[in-house]
Amino acid sequence: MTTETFKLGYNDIHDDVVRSIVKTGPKYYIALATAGSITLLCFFFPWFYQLYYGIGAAGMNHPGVWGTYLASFIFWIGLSHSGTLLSCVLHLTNSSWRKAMYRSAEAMTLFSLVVAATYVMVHVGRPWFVHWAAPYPNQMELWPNFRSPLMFDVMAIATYITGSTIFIYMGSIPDFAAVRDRTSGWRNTMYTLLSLGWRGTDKEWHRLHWAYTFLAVLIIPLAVSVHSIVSWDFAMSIVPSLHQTIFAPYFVVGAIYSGTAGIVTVMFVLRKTMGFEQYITKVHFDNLGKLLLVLSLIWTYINGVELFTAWYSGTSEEYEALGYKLFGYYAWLYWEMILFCAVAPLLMFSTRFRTSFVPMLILSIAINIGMFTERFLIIATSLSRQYLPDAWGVYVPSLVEISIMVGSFALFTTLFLVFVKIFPSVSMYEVKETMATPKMEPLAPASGSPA
Amino acid sequence: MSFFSRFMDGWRKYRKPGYYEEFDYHWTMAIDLDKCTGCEACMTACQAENNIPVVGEEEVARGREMQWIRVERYWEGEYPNAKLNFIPMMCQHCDAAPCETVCPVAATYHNQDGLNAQIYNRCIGTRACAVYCPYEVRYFNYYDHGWDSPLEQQLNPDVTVRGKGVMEKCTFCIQRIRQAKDMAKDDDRRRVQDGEVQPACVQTCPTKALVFGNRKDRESEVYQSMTDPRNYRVLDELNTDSSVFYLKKVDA
Amino acid sequence: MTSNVIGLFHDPESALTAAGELKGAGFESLEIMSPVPIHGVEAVLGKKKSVIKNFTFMGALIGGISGFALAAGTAIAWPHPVGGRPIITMPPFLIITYELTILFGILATVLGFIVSSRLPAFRNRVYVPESAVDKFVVTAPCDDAEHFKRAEAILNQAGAEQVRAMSGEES
Amino acid sequence: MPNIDRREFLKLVGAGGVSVGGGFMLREANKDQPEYLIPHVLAPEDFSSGLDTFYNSVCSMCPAGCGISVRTREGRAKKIEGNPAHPVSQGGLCTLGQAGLQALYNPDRLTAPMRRAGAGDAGSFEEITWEQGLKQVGDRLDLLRAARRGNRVALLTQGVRGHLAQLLESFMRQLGSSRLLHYDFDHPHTLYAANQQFFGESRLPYYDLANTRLLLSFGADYLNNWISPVHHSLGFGESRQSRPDVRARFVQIEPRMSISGAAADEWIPAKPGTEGILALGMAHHIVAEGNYSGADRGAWTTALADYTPDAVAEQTGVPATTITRLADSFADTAPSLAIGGGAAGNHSNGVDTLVAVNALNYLAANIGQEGGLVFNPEPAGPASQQHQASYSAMVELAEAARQGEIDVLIINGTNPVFTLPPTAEFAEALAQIPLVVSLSSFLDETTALADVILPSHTYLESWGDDFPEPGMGFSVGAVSQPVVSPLYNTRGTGDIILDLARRMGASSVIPWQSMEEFLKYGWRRIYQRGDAQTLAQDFDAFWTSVLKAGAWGETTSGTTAFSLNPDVIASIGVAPPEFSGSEEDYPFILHPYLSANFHDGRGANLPWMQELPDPMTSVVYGSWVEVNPVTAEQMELSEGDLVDIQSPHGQLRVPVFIYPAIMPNVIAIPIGQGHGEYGRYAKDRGVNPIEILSPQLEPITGNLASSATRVSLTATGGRVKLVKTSGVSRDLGRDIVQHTGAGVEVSSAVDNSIPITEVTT
Repeated sequence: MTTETFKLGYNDIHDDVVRSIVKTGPKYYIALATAGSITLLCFFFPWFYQLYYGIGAAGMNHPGVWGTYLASFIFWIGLSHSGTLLSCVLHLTNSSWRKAMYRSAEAMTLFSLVVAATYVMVHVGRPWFVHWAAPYPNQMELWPNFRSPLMFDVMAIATYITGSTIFIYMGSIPDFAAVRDRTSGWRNTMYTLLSLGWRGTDKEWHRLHWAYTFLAVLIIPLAVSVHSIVSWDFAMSIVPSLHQTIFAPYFVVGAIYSGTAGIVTVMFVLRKTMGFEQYITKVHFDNLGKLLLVLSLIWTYINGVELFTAWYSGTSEEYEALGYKLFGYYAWLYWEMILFCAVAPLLMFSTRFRTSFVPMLILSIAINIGMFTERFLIIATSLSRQYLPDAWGVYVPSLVEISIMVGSFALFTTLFLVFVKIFPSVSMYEVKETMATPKMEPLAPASGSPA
Repeated sequence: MSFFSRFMDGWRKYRKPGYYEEFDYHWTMAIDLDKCTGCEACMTACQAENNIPVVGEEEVARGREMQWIRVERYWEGEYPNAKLNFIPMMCQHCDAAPCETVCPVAATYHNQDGLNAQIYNRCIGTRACAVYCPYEVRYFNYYDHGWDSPLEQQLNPDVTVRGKGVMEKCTFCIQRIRQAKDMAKDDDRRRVQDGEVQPACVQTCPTKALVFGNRKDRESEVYQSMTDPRNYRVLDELNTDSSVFYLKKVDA
Repeated sequence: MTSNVIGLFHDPESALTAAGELKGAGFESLEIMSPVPIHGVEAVLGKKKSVIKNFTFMGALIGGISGFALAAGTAIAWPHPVGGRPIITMPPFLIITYELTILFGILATVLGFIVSSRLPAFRNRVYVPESAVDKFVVTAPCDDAEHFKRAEAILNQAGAEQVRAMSGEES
Repeated sequence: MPNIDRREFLKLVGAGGVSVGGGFMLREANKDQPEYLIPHVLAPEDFSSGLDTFYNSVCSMCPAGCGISVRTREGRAKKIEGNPAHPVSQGGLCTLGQAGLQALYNPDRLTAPMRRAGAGDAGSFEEITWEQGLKQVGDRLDLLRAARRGNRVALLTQGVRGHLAQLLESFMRQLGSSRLLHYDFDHPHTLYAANQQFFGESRLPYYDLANTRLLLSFGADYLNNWISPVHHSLGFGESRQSRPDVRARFVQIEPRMSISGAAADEWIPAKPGTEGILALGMAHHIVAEGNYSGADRGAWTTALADYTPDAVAEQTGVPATTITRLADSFADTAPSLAIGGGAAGNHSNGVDTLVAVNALNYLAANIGQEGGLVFNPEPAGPASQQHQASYSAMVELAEAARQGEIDVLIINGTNPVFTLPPTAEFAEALAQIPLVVSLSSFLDETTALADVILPSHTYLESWGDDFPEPGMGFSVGAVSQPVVSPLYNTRGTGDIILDLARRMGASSVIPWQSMEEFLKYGWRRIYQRGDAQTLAQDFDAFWTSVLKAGAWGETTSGTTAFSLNPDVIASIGVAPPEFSGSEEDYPFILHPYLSANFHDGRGANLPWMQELPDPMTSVVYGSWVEVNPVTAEQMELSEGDLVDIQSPHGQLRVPVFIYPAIMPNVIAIPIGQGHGEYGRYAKDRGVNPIEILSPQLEPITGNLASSATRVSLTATGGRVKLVKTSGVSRDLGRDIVQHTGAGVEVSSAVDNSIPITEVTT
């Protein structure tokens, strides 16, 4: 139970949230315009260039056939975790502090997934044939190869996108209804449809509760499986330093880690821009901070284990790969990652740090930079040091890749900006739940009259 | 109902590996490293036979060379006792190929001749196979490559010219194998005779270090090479069960 | 179209008591509309049991079966040997099964919700916008003025801030 | 609110689902014959995009004269393969030979006759008709001939054999000119001279690698470009692993490990130019140990007195123990074979060195032996050895030109401006010649300086024949026939010469209308020698059979009996090599070697060759200088560092490549790159080490001692990325290239699917 929200009545929340949707200041449009144009310039133009000339526009080579595109893909998938996943867990454990923030967290999940999916298109050599990876009856009578880890990905991510979309939608139905009543015109029509004619009767609440719970139960194992499967894209290969049993848990933890950090960032921004100071409070940052701290420790531990096993194996393959990772061409990136993801988070042992906003923001961003580097290194270092030394090589990202990388963040922002204008970005009814329900008052004279 | 019965048949048949055991061919190559001089004639032969593009200096500098068969070189010892060992490296046509399992659209698979076939027009370019291949013999078309006219007149009409975004690799000159099989069929022979078909690299090798043939024919030259006590397979410890055998260099 | 009596309450407790008394007075098919789920509704208006869990379970089951059928079936439809593995390769196929289990489970859950909550319903049913904000509303269908009087009395008794008559299609 | 009944809504959804499903079922039901994905690898067997035709011909990419079999389809050459019937190549073919296609289809070929435009700065030409071109040249020749001043005409060609050589010869005879020069940078003059001196015949013997048991190679890169690399490779493979009982041993003696060095079982670095001394050291040991028991043993003992192993070890830097060991095994193993050439022959003491190598063969009784060194009979067709021009001959020509003694110079194929060091001042000489005619197919450095270009066919478009030198121990010949119709407005060299002959009124003596006709005339005589082997009833049948087979052979083998002229023994002795430049100013010895890909530079315009990694270094598209690791460490050089290489006669700037198998005081640069002309692929790439060679001569032959230049190395601080395909060239104990002792190995049974790869070594 948060202390601040006591002072507020149901009305205030309503007003705030609805305002956040209908009242749109120039700031918003400026933001949307910038984000949109950056997306266009840095994401879509380079991409079309690449589509026209071929993947050669990127820096990938032989043996470095995978590069930042796949790294970004993993990064975004990772970011998507602990949006929906976290809110599922917290829903089942029925912890109240999440309620103000989980909607934006879920939105984050959704949009990260969308960006990740686009990255698949960016990554493959012939995106115009990518639908061949979908299992549908076709005149070639060919079906996808379900033995392929990449095929697992297709299934898992499709499921995950569907799941999180439904989850966030279900959760917002009552709020749609609420907004519906305060809006008019096209907005009203839209929210009418979105809310499915919700009235908030006792029955509807009951059904919603159960549906929501079952969804949560289903989505938790899903989310875990998704990132395990992503990790198997690598672990199922026999590339030294990728072929590791620890990869699945490693990736899942990494995902939740970066995801949680991402939430911190988003919450900070929402809090500042949408004026939700009362709903998103120190408490949230404090709790998230604790979570982050734990995750960072686990992450560090797994990294250590990884190094140790590689060193202990003593085979030339693992040995070279290890040495290359620590002291090779990409070494500086490795140490940067260690600094950001293993050392810096230790600051969060102090409550003062956890409960102060700006430092947490900076840290959360640093963590995600580090996590991106991690994904990049997993690919780059391993691929450039494989079994046949004669085929060793170095991969360096090209301008196109870097620009698309930047652009993808703009894309994410754009989507999010659109979201805050459509979805009530704070779940009203759940915040209301966290408040004291109104108490009985002395009887007032009946003031109703028959219709 | 027929669907269901088909399913049950399959269910009974297909739960064990070894789908191709009853087929006639298992194409295999043996490379005698004691004969190989690293002259790279095989590389040019392959380039000529299989329409492999010349990518140009910049692309090679970026590590995008395309030769399907390459000659790897490994130095041993220091001056004055330095030795240089060559080893031709091309697709090993593994029977347990990591590259095959990972392709989501089944663009690469194992055909009934024991070849690791790459279906260019099915490939969507995930490049996963190249990552999974421990021999790193899969090459990706990063661009649409061109031929300065009239060089294109040399292109082999039996081999496709690959477009951008497609993975490609050594095929054991499958076009030649098919021709040989057709010929065998035409004069009512069940099998192609030994030596009737040779990939370009084998054909041109000046020292005859490369031998190619059907492993299932006990009389074939390649089978003799396989029984040679010197034979080994590169990275055999990975259990890729490759179809290319190397005969050890002899120290004397 | 049925005519209903509705009472707006400031707080859940009084709304509940009102509902209880109405029920006692023999009013049928009461509804309580509230901005937040209220605890203890069931005590007053009787237990509800939801069919959703059956949907979820069946969905998951069907998903699992069809998932494996998809993987194995397509593999058999075109035997396509890769990597020296058997045509029907259990471990990966089980992963596909797992994913489809969850997917179908989720979809079925939604279906269950749709069916059991009788949504979507875009008709002007009895509804008070305030109920979405901060009011707790008790509605009861009553066909004639005499019933209405009684209901109104009960509601006012229970401390309703407002009592109205409202007609709407039945849900 | 829009008024949709919930039931309706659900109905709609349901209806949607049903109709989708129904649609699918319907489609499944009335679906026509499934069309399967048909990739090319599974083309239907009746599918064919045309019919292959194979033409047998002769490769002219290098002087080896391998037999080729060209696959053509729809009149286009698709692939060049070795001709299995041809005794030289026997089905094998080297990279350069296969790349001949790209010479044929090269985008930079000369497509029509051209004349120097206007004032004529090099390279600017205007197109003319054949009539114009031939007339301009023909008239001039006619005048000179009429004026009995034919000697003012010089004809400079690449080394050609067979009837083209004969045609050129009689052509020049009709002109009354003695200035017929065949010039190849890598022609082994010293080897011929040495054989002349030792065996008394200026012809190459057949080196029977296939049957030898021990090969000592003194500097001869016999697997890459020495004389007949493909045939040597065949022999190498044969003697290595194709004989059940025995595996030959190969020893390579050279300052920088060549491809042959890498293939050899033992590589011995000897100081440059001391190979001959080393050979004599072994000879000394053989004689001293009594392993030689010939009548002339005494003479040998005296002749070799100074070459005690210790003294030799002192001079060559090869340990005495090694010398004696090699000498013993060389004497004990029969047959054994010693060959010499390459860099070893390109020193001031080249001839003596190779004589010493011959002596070694003599002492080990390998001469005339199978698996040793077999004499060839007279080649059945015309040979051209006597016209082979050494460096000094070329310098003389240049000198004559400067004196204004040359009016017309006809150049065919060869590219002296590129392959002669600037000190020969050949380009300047060309400027002095009023009419320089080039018959080249490409605009190379020399052709760029020509006044008239009469572009000839490539060898795949023209008629010709070849009698490989050396023969295979019996006489061999092959006819090279056009495999495709000419691409451009070009003509065969022979046809051009015949035309010129007509124009200068020599048709009475040279009556043939075309090269083909002349060939038939020549081969008719070969036919008439009436050989039992050629069972053809008439010439036409014989001719077609020769064309079909692509090769012709005769069992007349050379003499096996050989008696050494005693006074040769007395003359044996190898002086220490002389180098240009002092050791103080120029601490390093430059070792230029023929590139595996480009030969003497002629391959540089072939994209395949440019992109083919150099076998030893894997470098592509460029030049490099090979430096010993230790030296590099001392000079703090690493791969890609640009260094200035200064010789007494020039300077080059090249990136460094650290080469593990080169002597510390030797640096090596491949020949072949560094073209200023010669098409888009060759132009302005890398450097040409010939440019800095000093005009150091081998006195007897007047051959350029191309390995006798001293240079200095200075780091410029500059740095480039050396473009190469290899990553790390050490196997880091991963056992990728596995070895086994020569000892006995237990063969193991192999089951059908997975063979047992266990080997007990």
